[in-house]
Amino acid sequence: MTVLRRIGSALFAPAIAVVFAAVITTLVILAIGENPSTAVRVLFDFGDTPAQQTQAIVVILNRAVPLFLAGLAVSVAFRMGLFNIGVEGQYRMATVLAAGAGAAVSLPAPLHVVFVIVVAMLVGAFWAAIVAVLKVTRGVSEVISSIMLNFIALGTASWLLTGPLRGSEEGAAIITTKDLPESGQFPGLNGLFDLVGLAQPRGELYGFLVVALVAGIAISVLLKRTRFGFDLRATGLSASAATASGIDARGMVLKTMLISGAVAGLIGLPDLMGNTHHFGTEFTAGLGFLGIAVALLGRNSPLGIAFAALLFAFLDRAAVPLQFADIPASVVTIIQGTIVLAVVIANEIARQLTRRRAEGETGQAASPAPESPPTGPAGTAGSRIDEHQGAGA
Amino acid sequence: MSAATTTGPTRTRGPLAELFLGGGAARRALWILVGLMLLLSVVRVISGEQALTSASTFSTALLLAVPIGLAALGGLFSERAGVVNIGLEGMLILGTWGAGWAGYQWGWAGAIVGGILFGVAGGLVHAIATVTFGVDHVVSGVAINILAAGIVRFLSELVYVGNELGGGATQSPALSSRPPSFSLPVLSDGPDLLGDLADQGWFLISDVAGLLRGVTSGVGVLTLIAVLLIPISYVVLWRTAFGLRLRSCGENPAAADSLGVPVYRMKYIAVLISGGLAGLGGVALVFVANIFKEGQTGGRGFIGLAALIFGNWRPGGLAAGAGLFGFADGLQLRSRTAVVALLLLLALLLLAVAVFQTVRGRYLQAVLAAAFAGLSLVGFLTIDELPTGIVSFTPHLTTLLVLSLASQRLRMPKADGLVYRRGEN
Amino acid sequence: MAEQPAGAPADTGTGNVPYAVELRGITKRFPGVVANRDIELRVRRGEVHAIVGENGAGKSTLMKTLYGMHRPDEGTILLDGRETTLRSPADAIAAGIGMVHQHFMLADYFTVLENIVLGSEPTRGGRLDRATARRRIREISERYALNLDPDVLVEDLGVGDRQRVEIAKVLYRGATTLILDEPTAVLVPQEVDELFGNLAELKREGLTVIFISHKLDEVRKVADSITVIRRGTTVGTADPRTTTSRQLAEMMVGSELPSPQTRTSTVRETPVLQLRGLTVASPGGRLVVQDVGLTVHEGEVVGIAGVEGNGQAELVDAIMGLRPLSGGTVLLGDQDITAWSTRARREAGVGFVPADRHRQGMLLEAPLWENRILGHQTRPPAVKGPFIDRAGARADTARIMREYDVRAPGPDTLAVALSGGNQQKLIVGREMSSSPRLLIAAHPTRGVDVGAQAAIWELLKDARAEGMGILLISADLDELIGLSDTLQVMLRGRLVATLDPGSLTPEQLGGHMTGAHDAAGDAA
Amino acid sequence: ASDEDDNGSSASGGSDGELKIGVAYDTGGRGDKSFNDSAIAGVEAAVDELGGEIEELSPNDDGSNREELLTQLADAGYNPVIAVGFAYGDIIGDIAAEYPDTEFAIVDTSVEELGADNLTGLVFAEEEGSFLAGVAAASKSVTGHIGFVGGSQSPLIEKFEAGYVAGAQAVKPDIIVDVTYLSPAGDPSGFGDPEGGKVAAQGMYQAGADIVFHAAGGSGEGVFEAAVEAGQRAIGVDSDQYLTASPDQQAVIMTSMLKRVDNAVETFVTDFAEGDLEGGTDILNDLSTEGVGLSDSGGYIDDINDVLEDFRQQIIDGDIEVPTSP
Ligand SMILES: Nc1ncnc2c1ncn2[C@@H]1O[C@H](COP(=O)(O)OP(=O)(O)OP(=O)(O)O)[C@@H](O)[C@H]1O
Ligand SMILES: Nc1ncnc2c1ncn2[C@@H]1O[C@H](COP(=O)(O)OP(=O)(O)OP(=O)(O)O)[C@@H](O)[C@H]1O
Ligand SMILES: [Mg+2]
Ligand SMILES: [Mg+2]
Repeated sequence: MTVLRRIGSALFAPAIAVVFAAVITTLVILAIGENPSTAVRVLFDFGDTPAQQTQAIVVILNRAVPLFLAGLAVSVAFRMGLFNIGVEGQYRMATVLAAGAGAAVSLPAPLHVVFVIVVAMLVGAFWAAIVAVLKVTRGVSEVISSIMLNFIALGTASWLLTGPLRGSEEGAAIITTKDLPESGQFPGLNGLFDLVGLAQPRGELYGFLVVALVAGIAISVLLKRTRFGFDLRATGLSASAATASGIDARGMVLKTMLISGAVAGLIGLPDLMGNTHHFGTEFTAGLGFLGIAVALLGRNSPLGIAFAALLFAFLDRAAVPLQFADIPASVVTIIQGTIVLAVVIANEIARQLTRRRAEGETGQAASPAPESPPTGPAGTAGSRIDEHQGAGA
Repeated sequence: MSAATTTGPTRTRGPLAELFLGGGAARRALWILVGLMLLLSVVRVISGEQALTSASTFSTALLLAVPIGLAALGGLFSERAGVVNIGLEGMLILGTWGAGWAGYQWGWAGAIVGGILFGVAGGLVHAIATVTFGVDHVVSGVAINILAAGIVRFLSELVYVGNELGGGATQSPALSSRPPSFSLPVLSDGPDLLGDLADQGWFLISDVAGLLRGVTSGVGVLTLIAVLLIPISYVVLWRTAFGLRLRSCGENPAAADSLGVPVYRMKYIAVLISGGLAGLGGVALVFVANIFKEGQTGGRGFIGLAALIFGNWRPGGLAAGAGLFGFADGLQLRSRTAVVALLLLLALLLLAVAVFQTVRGRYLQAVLAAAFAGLSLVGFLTIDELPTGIVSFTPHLTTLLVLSLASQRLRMPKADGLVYRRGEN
Repeated sequence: MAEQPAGAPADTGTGNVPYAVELRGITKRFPGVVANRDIELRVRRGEVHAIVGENGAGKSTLMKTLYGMHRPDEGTILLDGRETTLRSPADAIAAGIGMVHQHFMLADYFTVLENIVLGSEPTRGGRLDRATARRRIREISERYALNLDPDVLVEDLGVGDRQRVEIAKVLYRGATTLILDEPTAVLVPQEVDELFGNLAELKREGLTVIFISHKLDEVRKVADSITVIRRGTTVGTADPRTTTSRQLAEMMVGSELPSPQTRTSTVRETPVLQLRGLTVASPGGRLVVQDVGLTVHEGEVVGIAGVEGNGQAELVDAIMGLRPLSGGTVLLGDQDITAWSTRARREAGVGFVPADRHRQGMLLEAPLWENRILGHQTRPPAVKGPFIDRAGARADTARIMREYDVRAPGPDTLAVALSGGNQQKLIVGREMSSSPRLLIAAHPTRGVDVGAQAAIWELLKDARAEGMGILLISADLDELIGLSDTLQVMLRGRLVATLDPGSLTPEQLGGHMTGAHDAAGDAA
Repeated sequence: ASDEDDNGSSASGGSDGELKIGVAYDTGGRGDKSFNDSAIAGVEAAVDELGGEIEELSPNDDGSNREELLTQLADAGYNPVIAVGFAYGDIIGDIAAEYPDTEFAIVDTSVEELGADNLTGLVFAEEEGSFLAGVAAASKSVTGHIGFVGGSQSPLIEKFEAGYVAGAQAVKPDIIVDVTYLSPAGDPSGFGDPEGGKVAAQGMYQAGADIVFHAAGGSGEGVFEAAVEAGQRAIGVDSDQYLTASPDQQAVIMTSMLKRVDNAVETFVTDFAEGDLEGGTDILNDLSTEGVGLSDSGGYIDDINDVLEDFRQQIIDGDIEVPTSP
């Protein structure tokens, strides 16, 4: 009974959200004089041939992997009340330097891959550490410093690309680093399709999916099961109580940002190691900002973030077929924004309804166990971006 | 001189410190300004970079500071009422679209109204989400940023594509009239006395004249409004009953509620004002180019947020933050060589820090500062021109450096970012 | 007054004067809790009416109902005999009711003036008229001897001053009925006396005062009548002149009034804590703790008395490693722990009951079992190696809840859902469970009802008998005198007197705390 | 593809079958008032002539789905598929190889080295047109001081700068040319930042420049505004910007450096339809093919027509070698 009810209330919020987003989107599509049902059909129509269908899955998964990593990076910091807007800059610096370093060395295949990953994580962690150090030693708000460092990363990466790390010849329209040698590329996972008897898609499923899964599980265990994770979450819930319990708040800021930055360093790698093999002026930008939305949508829990990333990727995939159906791709952006809003609003409504129902029950029974609403600490931890200005000083 | 007059509740100062630091924020700001001008003059004379203090640099700084400052002011209202506004960028975007749309039909005055209304609409979404539904402020803000980008593109496709007056998926037709601009008669216009003075190249005097002329000649109507809004915001927030109530919602909403302050309504009003001001920032951007152009905000909403925090959630402070950013940004766009001269400025500043820390007996910090001062000096002496990539982030690096060098006593409104639900605290 | 409310029985007060406040059959439910059930309360005009009851009995909830902060699920509110609906505090204020909350409702970064006038500001030409406000506050301040400076930041005020700001807030609005929720919990006797003086003043002016307290002696001293609440419902009223504290306590909880008397000395030779020349500077550079030297032996309770804001909090922080020292050493046993981190200190056997449980003691948004881990992250049963032992932590939380009578549904309840007393019991239980050598206990029974208070005192005594050294900071002078083996008085950052609790009255101690005895030189 | 070995889809692309043209835009999409619009204008002109249908797709904001645009167009049977913008340069080689039956074209990227014979590069000699712009600016400048505002500092925009400076110096060797880029390579914000464009151009005018040439996309709007305020002149880019400008701006837009993406695309489509397409090569659009040039709307440069004509001829004849990088 309670289990059923719990599942019911867990699904309740997403259900409201989907309805809400659907209503808004329908209105938008009606406004341009198109048929909303077309949009629905397009969203779920993965293509005619089996190869096209698996390709659609590949497109979704390949997009979801960097989004997931971005969300994960943001969420780690959120969990201790730090707002890391700087993921964008962290992954940019990490990718350009990892691309440069990876192309410059020659190593046997597995080592080379590990080398590139390690360089990216180190660089991401370093770039995030600047934020942490400024906060801890100088009390600079992480919001400002990470915004500024995003721009600084943009300029620096551009300089690296056009200067020391330039690999493309003079005059080429796109400036890139040198290509990663074969040994530094991450093999795809297309074998999987044969294994489960699906048609081979056109493109390649990023092998980095595995790394992302490992990172997600590692972060999940770290946060939920370890002492360190406890310290991190405790600091997020109450910095003062955490300090009084013996947690070194400054140290936590540094460590958390290092982890967040290291994860951020991975964001560009699926593309770098699985597709483009170089960093260039046209390298995908903006994933760090999307990561914030994904993290918030996933309520800062790795599993939630995985779902959020898949949802975003699923919607992104539809951008092309929607245009075939004469619906502008901006509708996708609108759906994404609406869903983020709708989900969080729905969560609140669900919370209040649960509460009211509990109140109703209390009327008869004297002291039933107050069922805690679905917003656990995970849901609210992200809200605290305050109170940490003074944490360092 | 006896230091008998106690100034602060916590600290007593020596007479010298009293001269510089006493007398409230206004005097302190004045001293800082004087010090900065002096420093700039020195650097200008040594480096020969006239652009550092030319009237045009300052007028550019003002121009670039306006949208940032307006966004930051928007942030001020909402955060003083306890609602964190990461959605400033989105409201700025909505403002640009509203200004472009109204402006091509009804001219510049229409653009102002349109921009404000669109910004307010963004604020309304944020208020509904955060105040009524108690959604996390950051979530809502991020969602608004995403939404705004999508909506604006969508609306452009709807309204401008195929519009015979021009425009397209990413831009509006040109405004049907241009906003007026003003100059101070005699001083910066006609005889242009300040301009003449500024051209003399005299130490400090010409620099100050440059500053004054820069901020008094050819000032756009919106710049004027924005500059006036700074003291107005101060008066409204700190000198009226309305402001007190609004701020109380950001400090301790439960207390405010217990005294009959309509917390939810105040928050709504604050967030709507916030959206309107950010929208006005969008109008400022549109006025520069005379059209709406997608992507024209270029993250200025975030910079505005940074300016707000930089300015310690105060109108004067955020204006200083926006001004600093505008100055560095203008310099960066104008003269790559002048950016190199900033290295000299940095060296001098760090040297001062080193001396200061030595006096205070913090030798490690002193040595560090001195080392970096040396590095900057070497940089200044050896570098002629920096690559575009490096120059492009001059304003951001400057902001970051100023923040890390200045001692931080930032104090955000105490309940900022906390969802308030009646009866739950 | 004019009309009798429909169905009102004839027993309306003495001489047919309607009650100033009458609550009939009030019921208020929260998710999972019935905070008030069918409560009756009758308060005459011009009297001081006390409400007593154990933690979580529902006193604050009832008062919040009366102040319009929430609507009762059932029942009616009558003011001066007239049935009234209070939709918001604004309604209550308009009806002449003012409330001083258990937790101060003050904006720290606002000045006293701003806090007081908020919501009913005098304005001139649209602008806040500070001059008028200042004048009126000075008037109130003088008339009721509140001694307030309108222009200082509340942040810089001690608790006593804050309390007076709260009272001034209410008076400024012309309230005729004042609700004070545990006003004396944080005050020293002199301040309590001043407060009671203020209350007497108010009474003379014809104001009605409703006040909540756990200190039954106080209640009997100041109240004209008493209502006792148990588990959310009224159990009766009492006449303070004819009822003893013991009887009151029995009405409340059915247990005996506890006494904090220490029986025999258990002080041993070995010191557990030695402070030498401890000096702490505030971030502004002011010395807030100066040259403090102190020794706590095994089995000894050293009490620190002092008016709040005289450096006790900083002293505690310094001992716990939460604040940098500007001079001096801290020895735990014979180890110099001056440079140790807070965690290392805790691991070495220092237990800590912080003064502000919400700020330093708990994660309000986390379940109880996670709160059990807090501060004990490196020790069993909470952890296994680098991992958290959830089962162990849950089981141990259940044990604490059992042994320390923490009333909550279970270890998965969020801490925020517990009443203050129950939160405190959980904290004490947690700190005791690692059997520390030294316990720093700051206000261990603040806001805790008599039953729980007795339990906590018993625990401290037992621990002391087993050889634990305890540094006790408290504002409750009976507690200090009753529990301590040695008493130190702290004034302006210094230890100014060492007193023998065996031969000391609270009044004498209060004198030392305010510096009145400074010159007398009875320091040992 | 005239002598395409297999005749499957090239036949359908031939003269008799219905033309199905796929266009994949650069970010911004249709209605950008820039080369996306220019490209589609070319396609539409061809379709007006030949009949057929057009499918246009825009990439998402971060451009991460470019590959999908091309492959889905090809999958849906569109042929030819035109990729607008060099951003497709990284991927189009592979895709062309994957869809040997579809004819691809890419604007602004050389495909010679990719070796796919179903891929055509539509490239432009921007430096030659810019050279003429430089000549015009130098000839009309009174102060001997001109300016150049570039969007993002990419190799493509540097071609504009190089030609412009060379042209100006060819007229007046000691001319001062201020050069500013609004954003570094890899940061496309410089193409959508009118405020930056205005500030940069203002600086040049205040420093004494009297003509500023922009190759900054949407930021150019700011350059024109600066010219209007300063009462000086500006040179537009890509299309004849005089035609779409407001009256105030028309007064200051001296000329525009034309880059006829529309012509190039139209020719490509027509060639394809008529089976004249060679494939695997670049089609260079330069002064000689009138793929680049100067506009004369407003008549501001009519007086220096001889000078311009002279230089044009020298370039076409190869007497002047225009540099492609600064
Ligand atoms: N807003 C609320 N939501 C849920 N439960 C609440 C709320 N307010 C009070 N309660 C519960 O109602 C009960 C009564 O609480 P109340 O604060 O009135 O007790 P109290 O008598 O004031 O206790 P104390 O002496 O500790 O102050 C407690 O169990 C408390 O947890
Ligand atoms: N959201 C909530 N859910 C459950 N209980 C709540 C909630 N908010 C407050 N309470 C409970 O309501 C009561 C009212 O708070 P009050 O201000 O009286 O604090 P208190 O904890 O009783 O005080 P103290 O800590 O001084 O003893 C408290 O017992 C608190 O635990
Ligand atoms: Mg209470
Ligand atoms: Mg209590």
